[in-house]
Amino acid sequence: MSITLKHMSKSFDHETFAVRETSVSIQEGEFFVLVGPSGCGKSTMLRMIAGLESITAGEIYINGTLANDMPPNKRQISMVFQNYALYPHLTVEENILFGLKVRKIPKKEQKKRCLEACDMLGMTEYLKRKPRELSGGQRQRVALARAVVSQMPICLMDEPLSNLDAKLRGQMRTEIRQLQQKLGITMIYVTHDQVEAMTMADRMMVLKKGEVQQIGKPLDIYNNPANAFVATFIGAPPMNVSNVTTKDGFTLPLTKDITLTSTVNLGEHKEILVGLRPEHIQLEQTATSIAIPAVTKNVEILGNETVMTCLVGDHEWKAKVPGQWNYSEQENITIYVDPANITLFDALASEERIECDLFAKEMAVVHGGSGR
Amino acid sequence: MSITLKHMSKSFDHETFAVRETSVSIQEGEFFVLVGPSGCGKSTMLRMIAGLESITAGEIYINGTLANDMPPNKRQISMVFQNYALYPHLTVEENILFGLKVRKIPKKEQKKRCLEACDMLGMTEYLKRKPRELSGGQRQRVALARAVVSQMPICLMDEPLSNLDAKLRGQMRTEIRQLQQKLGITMIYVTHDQVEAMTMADRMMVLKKGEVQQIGKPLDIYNNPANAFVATFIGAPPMNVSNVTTKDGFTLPLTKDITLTSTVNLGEHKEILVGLRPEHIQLEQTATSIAIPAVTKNVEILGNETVMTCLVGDHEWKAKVPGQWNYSEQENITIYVDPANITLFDALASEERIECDLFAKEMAVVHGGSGR
Amino acid sequence: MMRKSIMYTLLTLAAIVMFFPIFYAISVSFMSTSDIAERRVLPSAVTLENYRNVMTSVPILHYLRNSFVVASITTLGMLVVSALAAFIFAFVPFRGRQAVFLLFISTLLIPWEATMIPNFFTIQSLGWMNNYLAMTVPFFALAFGTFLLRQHFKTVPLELYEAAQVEGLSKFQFFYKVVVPYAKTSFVTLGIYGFLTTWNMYLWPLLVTTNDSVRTVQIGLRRLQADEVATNWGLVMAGAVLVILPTLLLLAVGQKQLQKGLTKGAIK
Amino acid sequence: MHRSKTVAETIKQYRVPSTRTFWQKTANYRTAALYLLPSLLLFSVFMFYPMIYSLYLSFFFTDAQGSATTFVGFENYLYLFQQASFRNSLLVTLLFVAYTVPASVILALFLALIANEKLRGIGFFRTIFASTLGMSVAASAVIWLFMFHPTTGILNAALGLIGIPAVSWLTNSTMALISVSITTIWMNTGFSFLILLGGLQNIDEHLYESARIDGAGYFYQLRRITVPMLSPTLFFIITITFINSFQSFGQVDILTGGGPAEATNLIIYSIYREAFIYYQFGPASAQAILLFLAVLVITLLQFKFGEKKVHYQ
Amino acid sequence: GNNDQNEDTSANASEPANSNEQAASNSGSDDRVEIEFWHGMGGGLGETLEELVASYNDSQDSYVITPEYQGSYEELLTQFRTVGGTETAPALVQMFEVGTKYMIDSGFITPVQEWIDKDGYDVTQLEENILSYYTVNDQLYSMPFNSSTPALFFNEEKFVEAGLDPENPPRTFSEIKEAAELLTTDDTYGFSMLGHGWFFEQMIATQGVDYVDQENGRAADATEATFGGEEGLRVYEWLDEMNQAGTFNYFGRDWDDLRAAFQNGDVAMYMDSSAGTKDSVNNASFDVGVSFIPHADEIDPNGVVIGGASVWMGSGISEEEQAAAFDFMKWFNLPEVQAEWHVNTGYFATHPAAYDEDIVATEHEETPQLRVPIDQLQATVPGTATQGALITVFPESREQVVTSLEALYQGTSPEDALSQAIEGTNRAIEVSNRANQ
Ligand SMILES: Nc1ncnc2c1ncn2[C@@H]1O[C@H](COP(=O)(O)OP(=O)(O)OP(=O)(O)O)[C@@H](O)[C@H]1O
Ligand SMILES: Nc1ncnc2c1ncn2[C@@H]1O[C@H](COP(=O)(O)OP(=O)(O)OP(=O)(O)O)[C@@H](O)[C@H]1O
Ligand SMILES: [Mg+2]
Ligand SMILES: [Mg+2]
Repeated sequence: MSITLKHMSKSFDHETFAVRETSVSIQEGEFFVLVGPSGCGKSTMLRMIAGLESITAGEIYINGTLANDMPPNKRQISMVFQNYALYPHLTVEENILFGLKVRKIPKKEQKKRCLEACDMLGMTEYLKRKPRELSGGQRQRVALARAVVSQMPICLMDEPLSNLDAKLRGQMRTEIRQLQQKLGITMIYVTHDQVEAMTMADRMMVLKKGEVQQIGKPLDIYNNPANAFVATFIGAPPMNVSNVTTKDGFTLPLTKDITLTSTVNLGEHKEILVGLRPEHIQLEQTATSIAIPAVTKNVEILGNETVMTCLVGDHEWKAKVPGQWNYSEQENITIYVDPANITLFDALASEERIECDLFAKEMAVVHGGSGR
Repeated sequence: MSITLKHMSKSFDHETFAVRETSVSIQEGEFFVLVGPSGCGKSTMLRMIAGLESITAGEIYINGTLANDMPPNKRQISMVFQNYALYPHLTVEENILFGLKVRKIPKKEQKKRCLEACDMLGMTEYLKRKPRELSGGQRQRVALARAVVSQMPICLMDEPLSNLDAKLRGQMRTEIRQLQQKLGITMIYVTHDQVEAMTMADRMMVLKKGEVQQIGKPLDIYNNPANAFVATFIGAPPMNVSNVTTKDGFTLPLTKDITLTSTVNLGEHKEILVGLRPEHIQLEQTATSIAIPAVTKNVEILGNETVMTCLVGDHEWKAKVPGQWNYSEQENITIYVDPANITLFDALASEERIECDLFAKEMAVVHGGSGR
Repeated sequence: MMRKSIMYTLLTLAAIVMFFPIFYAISVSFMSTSDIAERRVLPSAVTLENYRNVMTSVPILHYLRNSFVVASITTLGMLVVSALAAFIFAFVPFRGRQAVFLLFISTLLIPWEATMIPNFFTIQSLGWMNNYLAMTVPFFALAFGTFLLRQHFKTVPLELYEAAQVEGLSKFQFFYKVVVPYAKTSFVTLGIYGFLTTWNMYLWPLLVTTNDSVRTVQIGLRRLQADEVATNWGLVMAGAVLVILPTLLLLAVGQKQLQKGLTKGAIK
Repeated sequence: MHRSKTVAETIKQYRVPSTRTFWQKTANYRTAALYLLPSLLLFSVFMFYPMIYSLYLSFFFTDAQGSATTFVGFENYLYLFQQASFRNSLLVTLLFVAYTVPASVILALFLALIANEKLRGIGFFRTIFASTLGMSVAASAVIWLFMFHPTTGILNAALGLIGIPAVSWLTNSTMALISVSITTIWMNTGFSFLILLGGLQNIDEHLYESARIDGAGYFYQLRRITVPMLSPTLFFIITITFINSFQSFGQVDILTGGGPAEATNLIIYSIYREAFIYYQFGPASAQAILLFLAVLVITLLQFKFGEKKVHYQ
Repeated sequence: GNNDQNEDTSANASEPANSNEQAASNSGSDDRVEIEFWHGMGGGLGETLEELVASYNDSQDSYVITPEYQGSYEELLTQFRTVGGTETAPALVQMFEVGTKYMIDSGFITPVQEWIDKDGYDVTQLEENILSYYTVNDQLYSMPFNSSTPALFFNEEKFVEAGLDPENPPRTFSEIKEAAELLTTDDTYGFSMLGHGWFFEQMIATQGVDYVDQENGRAADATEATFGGEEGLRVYEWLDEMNQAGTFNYFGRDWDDLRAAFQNGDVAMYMDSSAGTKDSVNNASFDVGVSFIPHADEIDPNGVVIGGASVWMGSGISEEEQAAAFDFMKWFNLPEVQAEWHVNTGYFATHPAAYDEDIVATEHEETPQLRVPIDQLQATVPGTATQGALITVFPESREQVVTSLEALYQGTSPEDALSQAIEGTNRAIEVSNRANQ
């Protein structure tokens, strides 16, 4: 089933928007991920699609039918609530089978689905417990199981894995994706987990204060963020962004010594933001990169990656490099950056991205494939 | 204030343990992180330390005093509950100030702390709302603010950032760590986020089914996991583990063609698990690595990293490599592995790690620093 | 420890104060006339005389059976009718709902004295005299019960309503699959209340019955008292004890049920 | 893009007129009508009709058979207001309400609080506290009547033991109202207790856990968590106790019969006497109507102001 | 024998539904006419009544009477008011004396006089002073059933202690007052009177004054109360003086409270119903003296008004059923039945010949106090005053009187208290007259 939103808006207090003029068309069988900062309206949007929240303005179509006033039970959805919404008086099993019983699915089929789901979620031994005798993650898994067994053509999940450990979460990711593809479910999925967003989404929508910032394939968004907000939101640690002013429209002084040159005239953009992802700062020279002196400020070793905060000129940049690097603070180091990996944003016009190719001033570098 | 647990155990049903004979001594001002799979007893342990759950067996000392029967309010703790436990009838502000009012902190000080905390958490504009009218992440931040303002010498946090977006979470991490250090708070912190665990913890404890697996510095645990469980639990994606049998006690056939040699006799370990972290599988040759042919099975691009599942001999291994690699499925590739990065576990004796150095059979490789 | 002993002290004191009248009634029912006159708290010698007299002077078992039938039917009917109404007041919004609710509440304010006579005529014209119907049907609709259940229904987390909607439950399914089990305790409470009040009704059953075939136990109790001759307190107390015994037992059982049926919330 | 557009403008631009048909729009009404039907039907027959009939009767004198014979307009009402006895009834009723309602609620709350502790044997205490619910008005009143008995009563005997002279529980004007109030409070407690206990047990434990960690004392928790979270139940209990108090009849009938010197002649008893002993349905109906209106006004006020303070989920 | 009867009733009582069916089938096979007898007698009295009815049913085989308890007298009246004239109404109904006027006016009854005339029953053999109450316009409306009068009861022991002569008890108000003074000690009050209008009515009647006008309501509907003159005031003042002096104490409206006080020695003299004589004498740990009710010093006593209840015959029922009802009434007034009734309940025998029966003689020998009320009744001077008032609003008037007395005990002046009672009664009469005109 497809879902189409047209200028869908929601305001709780009739002063501010929780969701603002969202328009998007979600295909049947698509895995659509919503991301955005806390409080940006993701849950609200999901709830509007589910029919639990009235629509202040705009339209919603389910399978081509206007569904603004369609009651939730007609929408053929299943949903994982952000706060689980388990029935406290029912056991885990009863909670999971609740919807199936209502829809009079044969007993045998119920049993089968329940066991399958519990197996997948590792909840088999807790079937007879009441929700309050479960750990947080176990409760979340019950909520997930409930949606999984229902096998509705549309499934809405609101941060369904947030309380699970990384390992389980990894398994769940794969399982959910497989199930969704197998059954051709249209999935709308809210998450704060970058990995989930990147690996699961067919398309992804980035929200900020109720407004859509960008819709697209995860990699496109990662590679070509529409604006500085998206750029800093996607990717962890976030993209480094520094304020730079161009004097002649072509040169961008990155530090005292290093200036970048643009292929196009940037004169119309008064203030410019230079964005560089931490992953694109390296400690080893490659063919296309330029060397920049820097001073370490903080070093965090995350197993086989190290996140370093360094001062580059006036800018504080984070770098994420593979391996464990035991630099101490205030050490002088050299970092290597490929100018092709630098993205520019207009500091004023909604911080939109500026299309252009950059060179380091000193030398004409050959433009290489991004990242390789 | 220090916290010492001695053989602390908890059983809800007097049949199984939720927490089993945990002994650990947490220093004053230490940032102690609890990790473990969902349902392993982290929250239970926190609640026992808080005095909310009775202790089935064992002792707990707070600042050297036996505290088994000490009421929660005498323990000088603050706590962030996994399910927030906000007062639904109070506004955000009243929720945050509840504890301060109880302790009769001067009005002015209350106001100050509240504003500081809300500022830090970006909740200033929601002060007058009731919890119902907040998004999930906002609720969590209120719960966090409540603990932050209380400035108690002991602070217990149960997955306090799970519902926040990556960017905010990154900020919070730093803020919490700073605050904890500034005030010298003893922090016990439950998380499922690997980055949080690695960057924030002074020490970390890994639990499995209520039992302690390993306690130590995050890097030590990452580098020297006590057993296969810890090894696979820490690090995402988890460490690849394959079953291998040694015939002569010194050679380990990894694939048909590639065999590893051990410096010590492994004869006493009947079944051996070979562990290799995905980060340690590379696509480019380095001085110390051996080349292994592999077939891609699944490729996931996460922005500037790619996770590839490949078949290596009979084993299915995940590799995490920097950059975006657009391999399709079923492609023949060569992966490079440094045998020094391989960890062995006894497949039987609780899957404990086996201390030994490994070489690839074909060539004598020089042992290099890990990761560099 | 300290707290525990304070609690037990308070509980014990409160229990003594609250239970004394009942205990005393039971005690008196086993006393001889002279014991009563001497204002003893406990009988000097336990006598069953009073009970024997009650049993012979009124057909108490027959009355008890009638009471039981009437109270059970009323309780059932009342639970169903009140729950239906309460569900609307808690979950189905419509314009004017508050007004209808207040209309319901207003029936609580109607003094029954004012309704008794017209109701009696209604019963008569329905031909329900000397029939269980007269003692049960008028009490099926109970504003009090509706109010009680509505208050409890309102504590059902909204999330459950939403979850149920998503699962495709109709309103009625939500009602009996979620709300009813969730609010089980208040059903038990209301059930006990309904049973006991019906059990304890006196004037109305007296009015709508003219012979013993369907009369209830309270009438029997009243028969033990007479005006112009001396009251035999021992007999009266024995009667009272016989009448309250079933209800006290029911209460004890119900109390156990209540304790078992607790659903402490944990939606997250 | 649309930075400047306000909510109102957006709504204006994109609001979609509801597509629900009349049938769909009235779905709630129909459900409500269906569910409320049994109640409304029974209420109409057994409550509203008699009440309207009472209103009608209140403008008449009735003959010995109780049928309206002489239309007298507002005479019944006017006479009531002139009469000292009715004014006395009003006063006594208000006093009675003031004695019983707060005391009942507070006592029941106190019992519920101490019975809400997790202690061994608590079930026993709960049953004891709830036991007065099992007592019929008649049985309770008879027991208290005996305890209040001037000569054989245990209360005076107990007082005698500690050297206090006998109290005229039911024959002294001031004491009589207090005695009836004590009985009423005792009788009310069981039910209120049970309801409040249920309410207490439905409060999420986590809230207390959090408060305990903050070091909130017992009474602070009581004031800031228990009472607000219990407010729907408390509201119910207060409203009900209040209404019940206005309608307390059986205990008055058995204990004092409205005496001495009308000191316990609550309006409801006065109505009963007028209707069933004097057989004057006109004046009785007039009093019933006045009582109804008075309680209605107070209850409406309670709903208007009281329910605002109630926190629902 | 007595035992058999007992068993009979208990069997009857424990399975009334069955016995009804049995009775119904009986009437089918034996053609016995079955009628209901509604009564308001609880406690031991109710039991006695049921035994009585059972022995009537055994005594003949034409009729079966089912006694049905309908609550207190007031409740019984309400019940009859609501079903009167319908088919649920009984053939026989007991009604307390203040309901008499209502019953007469109701139209739901047949005056027994009709049957007396038809049957040629000699009614004059019955106690005249009892019949007079239920006789209006020379017609006997109902058959006396349980009748009693008040009497003065006193504690002979206390009399002796106080130096009074138990053989010569006080008669007049001032004598009572003096005796009360002597009898009052730290824990004994000299005198008390129950909060019940009946006793006040007696003291008005004994002064030869009507309670209401129109010949005590017997000539026509009464229009106003007449007890508000000096006669009424005497009573109020008398009570007030004793109350002020602390020789009187008020023990409320409950019969039992006052009786217990007397038994307990808290009060030395009080007035009680003659029906309570035997209980009082038997239960007391001291000798109980019984004497005539007190009267004002200024007058000669006229005697007492009968209290209690009578039995009425429903109208609108078949001739056969009425015959059954009347047959029961006749049977009930047989001297031997009355003797039993008198002995078992303490109520007067309606047939004076009953007092000559053996069991009565034995009883009177055992408890000579029982004679006193009988003497008092037989010494009563006939007249409208002692015939008793007939008003529909009697219950209300009684309430007014008791309330005003209670006010008196709380310190209201006798004049004010009395006028309060008068006003209340007059208003009630006025309302009732306007409603029933
Ligand atoms: N009240 C209870 N009664 C019975 N079992 C319980 C209760 N509370 C928790 N458990 C069980 O104890 C175990 C540990 O629970 P705990 O909440 O400590 O897990 P956790 O480590 O916090 O998990 P999560 O990460 O999912 O929150 C779980 O298996 C859980 O099911
Ligand atoms: N019932 C409500 N009344 C008023 N405002 C509300 C209500 N529910 C949500 N909001 C506000 O609307 C905004 C969007 O909320 P929503 O729950 O959709 O956020 P979210 O994107 O799901 O955030 P999170 O990631 O924290 O769950 C928030 O600012 C929130 O405070
Ligand atoms: Mg949300
Ligand atoms: Mg947990």
